[in-house]
Parts: sequence; structure tokens; C-alpha cells
Amino acid sequence: MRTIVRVTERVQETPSTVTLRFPYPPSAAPGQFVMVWIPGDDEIPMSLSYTQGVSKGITVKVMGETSRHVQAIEPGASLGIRGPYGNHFDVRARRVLVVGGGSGAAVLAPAAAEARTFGAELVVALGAIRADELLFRERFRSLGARVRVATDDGSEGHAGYVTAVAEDELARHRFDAVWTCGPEVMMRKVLAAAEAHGVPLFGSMERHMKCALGMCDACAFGSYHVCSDGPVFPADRLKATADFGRFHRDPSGRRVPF
Amino acid sequence: MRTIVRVTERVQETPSTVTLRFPYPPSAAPGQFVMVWIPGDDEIPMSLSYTQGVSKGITVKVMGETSRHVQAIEPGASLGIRGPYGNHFDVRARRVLVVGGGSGAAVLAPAAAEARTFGAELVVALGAIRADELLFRERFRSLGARVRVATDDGSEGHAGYVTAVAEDELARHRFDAVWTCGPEVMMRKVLAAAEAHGVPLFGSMERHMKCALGMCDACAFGSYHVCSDGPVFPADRLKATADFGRFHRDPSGRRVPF
Amino acid sequence: MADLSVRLAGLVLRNPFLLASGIWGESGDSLSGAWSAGAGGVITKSIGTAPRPGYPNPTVETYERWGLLNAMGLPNPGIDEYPREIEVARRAGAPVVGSVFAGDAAEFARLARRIAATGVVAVELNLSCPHAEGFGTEVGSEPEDVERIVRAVVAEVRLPVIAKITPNTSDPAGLAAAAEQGGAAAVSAINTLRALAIDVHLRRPVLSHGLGGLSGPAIKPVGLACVWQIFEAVSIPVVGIGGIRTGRDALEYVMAGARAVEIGTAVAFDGIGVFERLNRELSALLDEIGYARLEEAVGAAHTKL
Amino acid sequence: MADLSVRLAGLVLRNPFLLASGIWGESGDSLSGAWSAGAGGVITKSIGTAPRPGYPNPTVETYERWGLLNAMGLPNPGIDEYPREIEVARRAGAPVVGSVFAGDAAEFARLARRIAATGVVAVELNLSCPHAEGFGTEVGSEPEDVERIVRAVVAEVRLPVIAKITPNTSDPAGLAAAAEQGGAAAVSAINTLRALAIDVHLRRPVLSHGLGGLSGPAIKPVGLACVWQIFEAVSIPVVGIGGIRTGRDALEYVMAGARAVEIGTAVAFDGIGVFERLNRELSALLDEIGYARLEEAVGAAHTKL
Ligand SMILES: Cc1cc2nc3c(=O)[nH]c(=O)nc-3n(C[C@H](O)[C@H](O)[C@H](O)COP(=O)(O)OP(=O)(O)OC[C@H]3O[C@@H](n4cnc5c(N)ncnc54)[C@H](O)[C@@H]3O)c2cc1C
Ligand SMILES: Cc1cc2nc3c(=O)[nH]c(=O)nc-3n(C[C@H](O)[C@H](O)[C@H](O)COP(=O)(O)OP(=O)(O)OC[C@H]3O[C@@H](n4cnc5c(N)ncnc54)[C@H](O)[C@@H]3O)c2cc1C
Ligand SMILES: Cc1cc2nc3c(=O)[nH]c(=O)nc-3n(C[C@H](O)[C@H](O)[C@H](O)COP(=O)(O)O)c2cc1C
Ligand SMILES: Cc1cc2nc3c(=O)[nH]c(=O)nc-3n(C[C@H](O)[C@H](O)[C@H](O)COP(=O)(O)O)c2cc1C
Ligand code: FES
Ligand code: FES
Repeated sequence: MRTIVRVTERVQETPSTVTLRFPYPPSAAPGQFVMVWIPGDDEIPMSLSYTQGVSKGITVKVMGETSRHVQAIEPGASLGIRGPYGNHFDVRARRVLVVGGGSGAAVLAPAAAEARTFGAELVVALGAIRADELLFRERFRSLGARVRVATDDGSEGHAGYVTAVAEDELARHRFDAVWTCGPEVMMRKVLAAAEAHGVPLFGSMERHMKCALGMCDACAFGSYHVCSDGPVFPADRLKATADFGRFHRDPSGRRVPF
Repeated sequence: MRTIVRVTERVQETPSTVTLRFPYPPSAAPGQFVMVWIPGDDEIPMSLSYTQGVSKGITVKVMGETSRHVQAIEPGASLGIRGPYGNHFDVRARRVLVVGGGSGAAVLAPAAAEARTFGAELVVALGAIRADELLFRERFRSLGARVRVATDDGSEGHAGYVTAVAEDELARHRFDAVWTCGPEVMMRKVLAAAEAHGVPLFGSMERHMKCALGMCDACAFGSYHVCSDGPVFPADRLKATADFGRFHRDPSGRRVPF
Repeated sequence: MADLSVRLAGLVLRNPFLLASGIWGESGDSLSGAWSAGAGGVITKSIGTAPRPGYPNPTVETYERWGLLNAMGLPNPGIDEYPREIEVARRAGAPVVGSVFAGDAAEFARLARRIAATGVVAVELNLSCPHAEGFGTEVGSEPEDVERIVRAVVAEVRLPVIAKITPNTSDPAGLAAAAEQGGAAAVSAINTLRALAIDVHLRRPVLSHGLGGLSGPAIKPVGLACVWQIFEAVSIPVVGIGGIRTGRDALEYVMAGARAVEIGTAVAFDGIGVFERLNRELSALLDEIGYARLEEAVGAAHTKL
Repeated sequence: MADLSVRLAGLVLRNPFLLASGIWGESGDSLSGAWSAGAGGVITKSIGTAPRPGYPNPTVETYERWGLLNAMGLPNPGIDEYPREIEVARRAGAPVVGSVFAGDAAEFARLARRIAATGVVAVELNLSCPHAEGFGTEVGSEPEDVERIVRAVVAEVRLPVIAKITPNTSDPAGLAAAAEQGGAAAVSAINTLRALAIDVHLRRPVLSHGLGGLSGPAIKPVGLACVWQIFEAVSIPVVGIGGIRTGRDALEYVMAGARAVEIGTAVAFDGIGVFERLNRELSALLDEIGYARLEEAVGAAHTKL
């Protein structure tokens, strides 16, 4: 069963990223995702970037044909939504280092927002290819987070990978948790750093998804399914999974290297 | 869905009538019936003669092959039960004349029992072919009812039909309600008498039953279905139905005269 | 308020909701009761040459809240007695469709002629009961048989002939096309799916006949697929059946290609009041979606694939 | 504690609950995960000659709480890549049944030979997927085709061959008998029922492929009827599939004639923990009814009619 929702709002977050808001009453926790059906086109997994209240949101980065179509959607258009699916971040942490690369910030922002309601202290390490692609920087700031940025082209903040910023923060401060989402190579590095400093890490994973019901095996990730055992995995599960950062599966189920 | 129950008790009520008790938790009201499946044999409608608590009961008169099989059932045997179905007597009446012919007392006894818990005054007119076939006479008495009997062969009480006793009671006393169950010709007469004295009457009807779900039309009774609109009908519905006391339908749906 | 009336094979129905065969269909009073309750038309129990008591009980078994198994065994009063029931329903103003079942084309034709003479508005052929030896599915599973039977009936009666197709087949569309070939004015689908219920404590099937037919919400997706495939294969109208309980269910069938629908098990689950609710729900839904007339929605989902 | 082990076509399974094809079946880790979770054996996703991405999403649609529609489109990594997944599962100790699909007997035989070489304990032939053009139902709906395909495969492999039969047919028993004739060691039934879901607001089918297959509790009575009919028609063992969610469901299939059962949609509805619960429930139920061994119950309901 899908619920057909009408898009109420469209926000161009960055040149390549758009947020769509729509009324969707089921309760959701940050980290959870929905399956978004663009009628006449594909259905793709999207983290909820707004989880509180009835007006939920997704924040979509252009990756290919379907995400381009999603981006082109205007208020008034219909989407089919099912979910939310999957597990979520434990938002009752006290001092959290949030490490986001690219569209990874989409799932981290609502987690940060909910953590704030529990009084968490937040440091956000945000990476993007260019300054104008830094997603949700203002949103993190307005939550009272200390935000540090990294850009591939050096147009703002640290020139290079956001992992360096994360390593620096972990070296200087004590954290109770690291939350991360982004390219798996990035997450591998953040994991290594968090481990070196003894900080529990939770990473949000992506795999090709079809059923989102823990059945079809499309999202197999070692002995886990990202749709039902994830998308948020603790460090030990990530480390125990040989495919982490190395292999994913294409829609036919073939194991392909990143 | 049937529930398979084990018969816990068998009571020979009269030479031709047996009560079977069995645990069946669903709540039931007097007047309602269950479909009783004798595995390997037929499934037939039976009023609940015991409606209170978990231990329900049915009281079966031998009419043909299946009711003979039901009678032969001993404690420990399995029955399939579904229901209870249908409507029920309104047991919050104050002064009730209960008129039962033959196995009709099976459905009237639990109604009388529940009416007593609301403090009703009960007069019972009970008819049978012979004195030893008077069903539930002691049960009515132990409820504090005044019981008058009629037997076809005159072996006890009024010699002749129980309708004469009912007419006599209606002529002498004021009642708030008449409850009746028995052969339809009998109920027709009781209805006429109750009407003559302005007393509301409720009669419990029987028709051939298959689905008991108000679907198959086997129990069609004019514009009603006995299984879902009945089995208890108020006088006006009985009177409005041309078939009452005149026609019933056989298992093929043919209208046949009584 | 959207217009729910539909034209079906020359008939005009006030709404698309027909009482399905076998439900409230043995007595004239029940047929007219369904009409008063809001049905767009009523279909009789399937009538045969002689009276039949049907199978012994248990003849039905509910399956949780989403299905119902039955093996009634085609009980019916027979064609000699049944016309009086049709007369009762007709006098009440109900458009009555006469359903018949038979073992071969000649018997179908004889029965159809007799029932046509009672003033019914159309004849539905039960080519699809899954649990009666010698009838239903047994005569309606091969396209040639379907075509021959329909042709024989069409030659005998001037009324629209509706062929009721079985879903217990690899090719429902092929059977429907055969019915069209034989001259059917419409096809209806689906009848029940062959099914079984077993009681593990008693170690036996529940229904006295063993095998029965599954109806109710459980079969809706199967009925929709049949209607969809049939709609693509024929140009005569399709009547959708199977698991319809809400206005939305009905509209799904209409968009899959049905011009009208039949309502069976919902009467058992929700009572005869279901017709009024179906009318209300469908009308509200059409308003919401923006259809002025139900007929505009027939087959609407086919344009999209 | 009743003995749940079953012998099936020369195999001995620790319990009758096999992971059905298409569920947790693309990766070796998932197959061994199902085995660790308590399955009696695991069946691979149906594997074809070349990698197939399957249909675009939406590929599944849940139908209330009692059914699931899918049109995955037979995605699979292809027979060249898949053996490594089987190897992973085998190393974990799981008895793996290799499922294959193909467009004709020769391709079936080739695929069966290749998958047989990977150390699987049996081969299941998907003759029954209802929504893949050129495969499944399209090659498995005629007895002659079924017999020819099975015969071709049996000639190529020494392992037990299980023919998976479609329910989208008028005569499942005839198809099973044809499989037996062709030399199948067992038949399994049922695959999904052809089905459709429509979204009335969007006026289109929900699944990208339009037609799909219905599985889950909704189809249990249909699966039971197929197994019942097949059991009466063949003497090779039957594997029951369709809507099994509880120990009682499984025992119904066993009493209808199944020696083992497959579990599909229940994994989606209840999680992989369903295998442990099924074992527990079935064992308790057998104790309650008074069976020491599950095998004693096979076909038990047939003696009663
Ligand atoms: C749990 C989860 C949450 C996600 N959250 C977000 C988010 O909040 N914002 C965001 O921009 N992206 C998110 N994604 C990724 C997003 O689903 C893909 O970027 C999107 O599907 C691309 O579709 P496409 O047709 O545009 O790309 P394609 O051109 O089809 O492919 C581009 C990339 O997207 C991947 N992709 C395509 N289809 C799927 C699918 N069904 N499931 C998973 N990946 C797919 C491909 O593997 C490929 O790597 C999430 C993915 C998952 C699994
Ligand atoms: C609502 C209702 C409540 C009833 N309550 C009682 C009761 O408490 N005690 C009692 O002794 N009897 C009761 N009966 C009557 C009882 O159902 C029949 O006497 C019984 O079915 C006879 O079955 P048989 O096979 O022995 O008789 P048969 O030899 O088959 O027939 C004898 C008579 O029983 C009738 N009968 C048979 N099958 C059915 C059926 N499926 N539905 C209805 N009538 C049937 C026949 O029409 C015939 O008149 C009730 C009937 C109904 C409709
Ligand atoms: C109790 C019962 C009796 C039925 N009898 C008949 C019948 O006599 N003739 C017929 O064509 N279909 C008969 N059917 C099938 C229905 O007309 C209908 O096709 C089927 O039940 C599916 O619709 P539903 O899901 O709305 O019930 C019967 C169905 C039920 C449940
Ligand atoms: C998502 C999904 C994928 C399936 N893929 C296959 C397949 O590849 N091969 C096959 O033979 N059956 C496949 N099936 C059918 C199942 O194996 C099973 O026969 C059917 O789902 C009925 O069982 P269930 O009700 O327990 O799910 C699939 C079913 C589902 C739900
Ligand atoms: S998407 Fe199907 S198992 Fe996760
Ligand atoms: S018994 Fe079927 S309608 Fe009453």
C-alpha cells in the first residue's frame, strides 16, 4: 500500500539538491527512509530529511534519471510514498560528532534536530565538492551546532575530504557518538578514526533497494539487509561486513566493486 | 473458522432430548444460535440453551439423522462450533409469559435465566407430547418461574395444546412481553392471543440454514433472513411475513407448505 | 455528485453494483430486498433443470477476515419453480439477470430460453463454478466449449447473454474472447478460486465437499488481473467480480476495464447495507478524483502502461 | 517433542520449512542466514542464463495484511556469477536447492547441469512465474511442455528434480502428473497467482510491469487445493507453498499431502525469525494432536473424505 501524497513545497537546497515536503502522517524517526514512487517512473529509497510532525520531507540529489525527475517535481505533483522503513539513530546521545558527505547530510539533519530536543551538543563536519553544495549548513547552525566544512575544491573550509575534519575533531574533543552518512570510502575512514578514539559510530548505509521489506535480497549487505537491519549500522556490524566500502550489488544481484 | 470443542457433559433431559455442554468462550445472548458441526456428518443450527460463562450448551431433539448423531455424542467427543449468530431476546422485561412447545424450551430457558438476573417475573407455559417430554420444567421452576404445562396425551397438565394455557394466562394476567418458540402453527396462535391482549410478542424462528452469514438465502423468510435478521422476530415482522406458519423452504430453496 | 449510471450491453443500470449470483438469490423477496437496499440490479442464484438440495453442510468456511470458502453445490429450486421468485423481484421493480448452469450447450440453451421468458433483462451463464461435478468450470475451461455454449444460448434468446468466466485457468482472456466469438453481449469475471480448508485437529477438510471456492477480499487482486487481461482481449463490456467491499475496490475494477461490478461476499461480511455504502463511497471518490460520470473511468488505467 | 525431520526425494531435511525461491535468495550470506535462522533447507532465487536486472520499481505492493503482489521480473546474477553465492551457503552447512528458469527445455537442461555442478542437493524448475515474458507460466502451462522440460533436465542431472507448478491453470494435478511422467522426483506448488493492483488516484497499475503475482496468506486456500489435487494425482512427494505463516498453516499443507513446505512472504511479514517460530509451533501442535513424527501426518486429511 502506497499513500499518494501531494507535494506542498519545493526548496532548492544546493544546485544539485532539492527538498520536497508533503503531508504524511505516519510517525518516523531520523534515519528511517521511505520508498518514493514517481508515477510513470521508478520508485527509489529516500531518507526522510524532515521526520517530525505531519509534514515530512525528502532531500534529493541528482544521481541519475529518476532523481532528476524527482528534482523536477513541483508543488501539487503526486508522489507515492510507503514506509517509513528501517531503523534509526539513537538520538538520546549527549555529545555527537556528525559527519556528512554529499547528500548524506539529508539523513543526518533530522537526527541532529531531534538530538537537540534532548539537549545534545553537536559538532558537524560537513563535506561537499564545492561550497555551494554544502547541504543543510544553515539548518545545522540554526540548531546550535558548531559546523566545520570541507570542500573538494577548497572553495570553503578545509580543502579536501571531510574525513580530515572529523579526525581533527575526534583528536581534540570527547564525543559519545559519531553519526555518519556519505560515500562508503569516507565512512570507512571515519570509522577508523572513531575506533582509534574509542567513540561508538553509527553509519547510514545505502544499497540498491526493491522491496524494502527484507525479502527480495536486493539490498543484501553481508549477513544483513540494509532495508530491514539498517540503514543505520553500528561500527561492529560495518566492520564485520567484508563488503563495507568495497562491494555493493547491482539490480541483478551481482556483486560489483565500488 | 470453526472452533473445535470437546464435549464435557451430556445430560439426557427427556427421552428424546439431550443437552451437551462444552467450553466455548465467546459471549452469547439468549436467543442466539451456533452452527454445530458433527465431523463426518452434517452441520446444523442449534440455539444455545446455556449462554452464560464459558461452558455453553445446546439441547438437541432427535428430528432426523444428524440430530440422532448429535444425541449419541459422549463427553470427550469433538464438535465444530461457529457463532453465536443472530439476534436475541431483550431480557430486561419485567413480567414475561414464556410459551414453549417441544424443543422450543431450549432457547427460552436461557432467556428466562437471564431475565431473572434482571428481576423479571416469569410465567412459563410448557407443552410437549407427553409428560416425560416436558423440557427444562425443573430448570424453569428453579428460576422461580410459575410453570404450567400441557401435554398432547393429557399425561400431565392441560390435555391438548399449550396455546390454550397461554391464552388463559394472557386473559388473567398482565404481561409486558410474550416470548415463544415452537412449531409455527403454535406460534401463530400465541401471536393472535398476545395481540388480542395488546402484549408485545417475540418469537424464535427456524428455517433451513447453510451459511448462517446472511448470504446464501437458504433461510429466507419473506424479506428477512432468519440467520441474520432473526432468529427472534417481533410480532409485527412475523405478521408481515406471508410465509409465517404456512411455508418454509427446503434445502433447494423450494417453497414448501408446512 | 458523480453520475453512477452505466450502460451495459443495451441495459441501463442506475449504478454499477449488481448483486452477484448465489447471494440473496434463491427467493424473490431477497432479490427485491437487495434492489431496495441500493443494488443497480440483481442476479439470480444459478438455476438448473431440476431442483438440487446442494451439498450437505458445512458448505461455507470463513477464512480470517479476508476470505470465504464455499461449496454450496449449486442448490436451487429448479427452472419449473423458480419463475415465481423472479416475478416477485420484477414486481418490485428490480432489473433481474437470470443466471443458469447446465452440463452441456443444449441444456444451457433450454434453460436460457425458459429463464428469458420470465422477464429477466439478461442471462448470465455460469461457466465457472469450481466445485460442482459436471457443471461450471468443468464445462467452461476450454475456449471451444465456451464458444459453443454461448453460441447455442445466443441462438435461443434475444436478451443480452453474459458469460461468467472462471479464474481457474491459464488464459481467462482466451475464454472471454471465445465467449465474444460465440456472441456474448458481455463477460463477467471472476467466479471463485478453487480452494480448500483443512481442520488439523479433525484431520479432514472442513467443507463436506472437500474442495470449494474462495471469494472475498483475498481474491480481489486476482479478479483485477482477469478483468485487465479480458479488457485487452475483447471489445464487449466486462463485468468485474471478486472481493469488492468498498467504493475504491469498485473503481479499481472499473479502471481495470469493468463497466459494472458484482457484489457477493461483502453482503456476508458487511450486510446488505453495503450497497448503499458502495454507492456513497464511489460517488465521493469520483468527485474527489474529478470524474463527472463513472463511465469515463472504464479502462482508465490501461492508457498508462 | 515431535520429530520434524522429513525425507524428501532422497534428501533428509531437519525440518519441513524450506526458504522459498525469490526470498533471501540472491546472496550466499542470506541463504546461510535463513539456514541459521532455522530453515530446513534453502532454495536459491531462480537463476537464468544471463544476469537480469528485473523490472524497474515498483516491484512489490503489499495488499492489506494478507497478501503481497510482486513483479520482480526474475532479477538474478546469472549462472556464471551465481555459483559463488551457493558456495558461501554450502560452506555454512545449508542444504541448497538450486532454482532455475529458462525459455525452453534445452536451456533448462543446460542451466540445471550447471547449477547441479555447484553442490546443490536438488534442482527446482521454475515452471510457474506468472509475470515474466517467455518464462515461467508461459512455458509451464501445458502438460506436454512440463513433461518435455522435466525429461530434458532429468536426462542431464543426477540430482532430484523438483518441478514447481503454476496455480494459474485449470488442472494443476495434470501438470504435476506430467512432471512425474517426465521423471521429476517431486513437485512443488504453488507459485504466485496472477494478480493486479491499481491506484485509482493515479489511474494506473502500481507495479511497473502491470500484472504481478499474489502471495501470502490470501492464497493459502488456493495452495491447499492445488496440493490436495496433486497429492491425489501423483505418487512422488509434494512440496506445499503459499501463505504459510504459522505451524498450523504448515500442518494443513502436510495433511493435504505435502511432505515439506516453502516459506516466502512470511519472511517479509514476520522477519527471518519466522523459521524458529514455525518449528516451535509445528512441534507443539503435533504434540497436542498426538503425532510423534511429522511424516505420519502427510496426506492425513485424505483418508476422511
Ligand atoms: C536507505 C537509502 C536512503 C537514501 N536516501 C537518500 C537521500 O536522502 N537523498 C538522496 O539524494 N539519495 C538517497 N539515497 C540514494 C538514492 O536512492 C539514489 O541516489 C537514487 O535511487 C538514484 O536513482 P536514479 O534513478 O536517479 O539513479 P540511477 O541513474 O538509476 O543510478 C544512480 C545511482 O543510484 C543508485 N540507485 C538507483 N536505484 C536505486 C534503488 N532502487 N535503491 C538504491 N539505490 C539506487 C544506483 O545504484 C546508482 O548508484 C538513498 C538510498 C538508500 C538505499
Ligand atoms: C436458529 C435455529 C435454532 C435451532 N435450535 C434448535 C435447538 O435448540 N434444539 C433442537 O433440537 N433443534 C433446533 N433447531 C432445529 C435443528 O436445527 C434441526 O432439528 C436439525 O437440523 C435437524 O437435523 P437432522 O439432520 O437431524 O434432521 P433431518 O432429518 O435432516 O430433517 C429434520 C428436520 O430438521 C430440519 N433441518 C435439517 N437440517 C437443517 C438445517 N441445516 N437448518 C435448519 N433445519 C434443518 C429439516 O428441515 C427438517 O425439518 C434449530 C434450528 C434453527 C434454524
Ligand atoms: C455462497 C456463494 C454462492 C455462490 N453461488 C454462485 C452461483 O450459484 N452462481 C455463480 O455464478 N456464482 C456463484 N458464486 C460466486 C459469486 O457470484 C462471485 O463470483 C464470487 O463470490 C466472487 O465475488 P465476491 O468476492 O464478491 O464474493 C457464489 C459465491 C458464494 C460466496
Ligand atoms: C518477491 C518474490 C519473489 C519471488 N521470486 C521467485 C522466483 O524467483 N522463483 C520462483 O520459483 N518463485 C518465486 N516467488 C514465489 C515464491 O517462491 C512462492 O512460490 C510464493 O511467493 C508463494 O509462497 P508465499 O505465500 O509463502 O510467499 C517469489 C515470490 C515473491 C513474493
Ligand atoms: S530491498 Fe528487498 S530485501 Fe531489502
Ligand atoms: S443461512 Fe445462509 S442466509 Fe441464512
